[in-house]
Amino acid sequence: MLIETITSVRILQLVSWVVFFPLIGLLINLVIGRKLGERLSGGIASLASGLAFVTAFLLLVSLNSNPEAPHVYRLAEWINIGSLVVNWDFRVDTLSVTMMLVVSGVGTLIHVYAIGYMHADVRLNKDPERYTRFFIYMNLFIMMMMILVSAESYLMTFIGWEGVGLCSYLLIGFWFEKGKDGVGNAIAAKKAFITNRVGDFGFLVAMFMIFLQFGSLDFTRVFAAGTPTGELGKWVVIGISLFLLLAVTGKSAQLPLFVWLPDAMAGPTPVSALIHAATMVTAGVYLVARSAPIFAMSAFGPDAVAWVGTITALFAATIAIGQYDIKKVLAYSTISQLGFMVAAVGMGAYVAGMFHLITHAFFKALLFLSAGSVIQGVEYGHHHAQHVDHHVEFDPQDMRNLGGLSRRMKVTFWVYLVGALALAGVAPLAGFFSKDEIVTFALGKHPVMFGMLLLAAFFTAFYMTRQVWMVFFGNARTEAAEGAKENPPVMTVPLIVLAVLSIVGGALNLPHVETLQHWLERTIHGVHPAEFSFVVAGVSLAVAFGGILSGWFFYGRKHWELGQVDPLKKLLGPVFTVFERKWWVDEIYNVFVLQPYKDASAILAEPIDQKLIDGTANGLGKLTGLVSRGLGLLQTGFVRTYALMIFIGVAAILGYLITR
Amino acid sequence: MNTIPMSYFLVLSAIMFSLGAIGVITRRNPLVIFMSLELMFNAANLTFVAFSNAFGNANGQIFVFFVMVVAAAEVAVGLALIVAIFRARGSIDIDLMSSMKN
Amino acid sequence: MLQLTPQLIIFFSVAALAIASALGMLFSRNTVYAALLLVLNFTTVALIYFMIGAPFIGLAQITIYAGAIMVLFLFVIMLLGTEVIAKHGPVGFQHIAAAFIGLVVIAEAIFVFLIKGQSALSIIPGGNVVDVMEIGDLLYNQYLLPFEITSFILLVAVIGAILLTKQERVKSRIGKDEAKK
Amino acid sequence: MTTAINPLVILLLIPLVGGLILWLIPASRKNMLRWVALVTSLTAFGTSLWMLAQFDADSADLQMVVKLPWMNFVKVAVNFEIGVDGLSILMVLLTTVLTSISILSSWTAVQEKVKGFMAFFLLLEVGMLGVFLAQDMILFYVFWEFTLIPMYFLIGIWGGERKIYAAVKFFLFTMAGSVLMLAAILWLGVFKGTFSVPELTNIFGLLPGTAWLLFLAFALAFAIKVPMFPLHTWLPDAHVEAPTAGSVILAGVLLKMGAYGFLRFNLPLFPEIAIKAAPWFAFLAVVGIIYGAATAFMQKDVKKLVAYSSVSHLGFVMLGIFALNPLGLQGAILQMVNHGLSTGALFLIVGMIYERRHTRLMSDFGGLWKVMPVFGTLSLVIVLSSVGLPGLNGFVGEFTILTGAYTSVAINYTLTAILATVGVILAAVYLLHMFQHVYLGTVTHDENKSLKDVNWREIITLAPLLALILWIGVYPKPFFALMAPAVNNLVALMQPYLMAVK
Repeated sequence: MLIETITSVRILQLVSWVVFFPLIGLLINLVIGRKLGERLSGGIASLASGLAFVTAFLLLVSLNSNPEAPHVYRLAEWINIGSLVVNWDFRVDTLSVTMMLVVSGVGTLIHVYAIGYMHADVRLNKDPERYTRFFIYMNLFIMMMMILVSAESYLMTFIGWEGVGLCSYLLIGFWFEKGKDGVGNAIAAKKAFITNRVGDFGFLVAMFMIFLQFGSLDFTRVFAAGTPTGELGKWVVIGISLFLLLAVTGKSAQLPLFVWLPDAMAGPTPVSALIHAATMVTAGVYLVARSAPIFAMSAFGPDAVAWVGTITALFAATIAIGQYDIKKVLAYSTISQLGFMVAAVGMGAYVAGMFHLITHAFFKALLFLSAGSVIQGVEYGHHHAQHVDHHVEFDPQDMRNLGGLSRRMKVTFWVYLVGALALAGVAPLAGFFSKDEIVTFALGKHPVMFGMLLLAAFFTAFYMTRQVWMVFFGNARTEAAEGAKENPPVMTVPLIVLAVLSIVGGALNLPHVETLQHWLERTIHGVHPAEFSFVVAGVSLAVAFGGILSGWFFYGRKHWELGQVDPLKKLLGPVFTVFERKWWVDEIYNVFVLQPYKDASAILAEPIDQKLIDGTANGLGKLTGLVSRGLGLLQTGFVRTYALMIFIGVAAILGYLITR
Repeated sequence: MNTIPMSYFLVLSAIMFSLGAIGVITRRNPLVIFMSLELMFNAANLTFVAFSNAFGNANGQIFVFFVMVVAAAEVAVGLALIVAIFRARGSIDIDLMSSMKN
Repeated sequence: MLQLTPQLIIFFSVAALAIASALGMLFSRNTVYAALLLVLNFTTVALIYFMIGAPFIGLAQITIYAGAIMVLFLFVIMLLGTEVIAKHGPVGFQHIAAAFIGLVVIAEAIFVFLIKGQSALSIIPGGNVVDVMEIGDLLYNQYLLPFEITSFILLVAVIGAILLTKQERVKSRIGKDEAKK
Repeated sequence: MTTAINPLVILLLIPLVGGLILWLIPASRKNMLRWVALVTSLTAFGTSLWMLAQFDADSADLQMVVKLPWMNFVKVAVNFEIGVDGLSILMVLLTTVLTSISILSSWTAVQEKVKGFMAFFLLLEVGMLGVFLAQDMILFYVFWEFTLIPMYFLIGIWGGERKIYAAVKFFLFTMAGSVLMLAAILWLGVFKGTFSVPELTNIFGLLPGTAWLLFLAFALAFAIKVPMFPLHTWLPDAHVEAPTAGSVILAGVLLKMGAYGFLRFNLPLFPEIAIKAAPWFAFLAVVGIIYGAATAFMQKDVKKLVAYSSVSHLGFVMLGIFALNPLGLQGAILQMVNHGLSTGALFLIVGMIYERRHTRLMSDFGGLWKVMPVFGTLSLVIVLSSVGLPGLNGFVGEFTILTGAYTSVAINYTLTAILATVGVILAAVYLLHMFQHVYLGTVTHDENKSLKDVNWREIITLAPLLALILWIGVYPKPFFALMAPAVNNLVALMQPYLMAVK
């Protein structure tokens, strides 16, 4: 009976609840959250997210038994003007349900973790009032993400797309009075939003072109439309692909729009884990996978995507090598891994890309949350070590200030190690399988791409080793690290769950079993699994171990001392500086984009607007004044002057009459 | 031919009229201005009478009569004004009478 | 071609006298002379009136204008003691412009009346005489209403003139009263 | 359809009567004056709802028409002809809503000459309603000019430091345009023998040159009011100097009169010319979008920033109008409402901080969200609505307008539409810049540390706007449904000429 119920197709109508549960959660917290107390408030938010997960799971079960074409459920009409018909439609298919599960699953774990983390964080930042606000934002985020993945039209996807951008903005700026000069976080938030907006511009233009070409924004109708013919049609398809790519580079932090993600680390760590590692940033990958039929229409579009992803993967990995901030390393690592995913979906390896997306969600969320655990543990140590001199500048995120934590924070250490190994791509952890699949595809695509991705994988293993050693091994380099303490179970239990997932996540799509492949094939047609190759797997594994070994070679043999120069810097010199300074991308943007815009605005606002345009308008006024003053001179008040005027007039009229 | 062309009278009238106008415009003494004004009336009257003769119609002369009456009235009032102004200001130079302007 | 008939000769000489007297009035430094020259001008014009068959108007011209109005002028000049006109300032724009425009108008008139179109109309000296009876007939029949209105205008002018000249005393008394307060 | 009692006539009379009652109340009883004004405006709002209930959304025709003879001009009858259709009904509702809110917002902000203020406000409402309801060109012109007078005094008496300058500038700019419009109106009326707008639709038989001149005469008057680049410079001055309520009405309704004028006169009267002119107007609109956004970014005064943002937003409206297809036009009308709500609300929040601190410079603020959490949250929603965040009202309008522009046959330059889309990025730039400087960061000024959060009256002032912002963002269907028949009618008028362009 129960089985029958949950496998029935009617269950799929519940889809809108993945949006409503978080909405209800956030409304409860918005209205009475402050009165509920921290535990209850966080609990409600977690419950809302958890219920969304349960709903998604029910959908999964039901969908498994009803494998026919995508199910679309209409909630309400939205915009209906002439040919533009967009509704609040939810799409249930394997791809969307997969994303829902990842989002709500990882999301719920992070919610639970945040109950503990934020408890300490709001006290560290001296504003406990803001506790509830955090969970409101988090639920809003889950809601927006659900809209993004469950949408049936590009426009509705776009709502979620910008909605998560908003949440990202709010959460990066959560401590908006903190950061450099008291506005650092606020500026980082703004930067994230605006950079994302540039990407969204691409999304918008792509949508307009899609609408113009296919006459609809609904996935079903667009994908059913078929490849446009003719020279123009070809260019339109390429245009759509490229503008979608721009959107992807914005949201998924690819070249050239990745700059916001490292700064986004200003947000509380659970935010970095949920939004800036596991879910939101993967929306770009999802978008490409979702738009697979469009990308399949041209060869150039997906190639561009693949190359952007590949280059980003390598580029970001090099920067990660030179960072000292524990979260920045992870941030660049995320960019790099997103590059892998984007490259995968660009190559047409949609399943591989989605697979990596899932495993990455597990281990990167794990890494970030553990990093948060480290930071809070060290903050604890800092507060207990520095009773007197409280205001001394101390950065708990700087890896140079840490060290030796493996003894003090045992759980955190072990789960971190699991995450790092999974990221490095060590078999049989989750990361190995997904990354291997991508690399295998790359070999079939282009040897250079293959080489670049392998190199990126090598760097990945290298910087993770570097990080693990700097943070957990050696001696504690500061009193704070000395006094670090493990966190309560509310934080460690989600870590352990994630660690387990990171270990076994690879089972989702084992070679020759390919569960995920078959599951997603129902939605994304014409994707074939890469032939599992022991050679490639061996090479990939060797690269991972090579990275780890060389990491150990530089950072493991000798303990890091406070104030020392990075050993790699001694070897690489200026090249390392390039990595450390992030290739000066921010500076380049500043000089070539921001400053010109500011200058142009200043010119428009002051000389053009005030002087030229307003001046012209006022000038007209002044001219009128001058003319009237000039005419006023004629108005002498002497009657005889007026008489002269009359007389002149008489003469003139006479003259006219004569000569007529 | 004992006739005189009409044009001669008109030209004479025009000359007198212009002289009168020049007087009005250039002189600063209101008395002279009034006299010039009278000259202009006179010029106009001359035309009336000339046309009256040319057309053999007496109506023109009636108008001259009316013009004279009005001129007389105007002179009476005008001179009274001048006297009043002279009493108020001690001078009748009209360049000093520009209180209309600011 | 122009034929000099006696009538023309008389006309030209009278016209020349009229223009000369007008010019004299215009340039005279002394208002009394100006007034007298104007009287001369009026008289010459009256001569022309007699010449072209308007004896009534000619007489009226002499009695009203030359007689009454100009006497009034002279009376005021004497009363105010402003016979001699103050020396002009430098010849201003006003003068040049006025002279120029005056010349232009005269030139235009000459151009029109003498050169451009020779009018078919002509004056018969001593012909078409309008006698006083005819004028009286017109005034008291056809133009009765305007005629009555002229009388009203004259009445208004008389009252106005009296009021204007009497104003001063009333005003000064008010001024004194205000000064007292 | 003429009902026994016509809601439109009553709607026009209510503020007038309210003004009369105000006149009878002694000036010293300020609270009573405020209450009377508020009740009057709310009654007007209720009447407009009654009108809405009477409105048949499926019909494209003018409804509730009243036509009374008024006078003759050169033997052409001028009638008192009013009516409402899909193009104007939302504007009427917007007017009554914003007037009520503005009166509520000036409850404490205006302490001097309350009587005059409220009286002018109600008179202004009469004028604005008249503009949207009038169906006779002369009547329209009378109301159009009539709105100037109360606004002139509102700025000139209750304004800021340079109020006289701003008021005169506002007056002169608008007059300069409308005089030409008057000439065009008289010419048309005499030429066609009627001043009735419905009878004048699609004028044939004009020489092309004459038609262009008439079109431009109307367009200039409306473009100044909108304001389109480069005729916009009166707007920042007027906004900055006007009292808060004046700014709300100025941005919310008066600017819409310009855009509405294009819809009511330029398009239906001269469809062919409108199509030929469309690329040029679209170009100017896009320049306005980018230009407004760029200049707004550089402003130091929050109110001025919002004023320039109006230039940018109204650019979208103009772009939508000259897309000349249902998408663009409906988007434009909705965006007119949206701009009224969002920018009106922005001016309200600027007014609220001004009332507390008597400064509007961004450098005098910072970290307000920490001090005034509720206010910060409300402001955020409003700012985001202005940014055009999906799910809020601004996005629905902008998206439909841009889609309209992309698919427009009349504009036919994709680059125009793409450039307009850039405006979406720039909107985020300047608004978030403002939000960061005012609300985020640390509290940099000690005066700001003790600021009081919003009180209930202020929340009630903002709440209707926020509700509408969310409603339109999530479920705009009823709004589109109201205007759809009228817009389709308008497009049908264009269709033959559009075919010719193709």
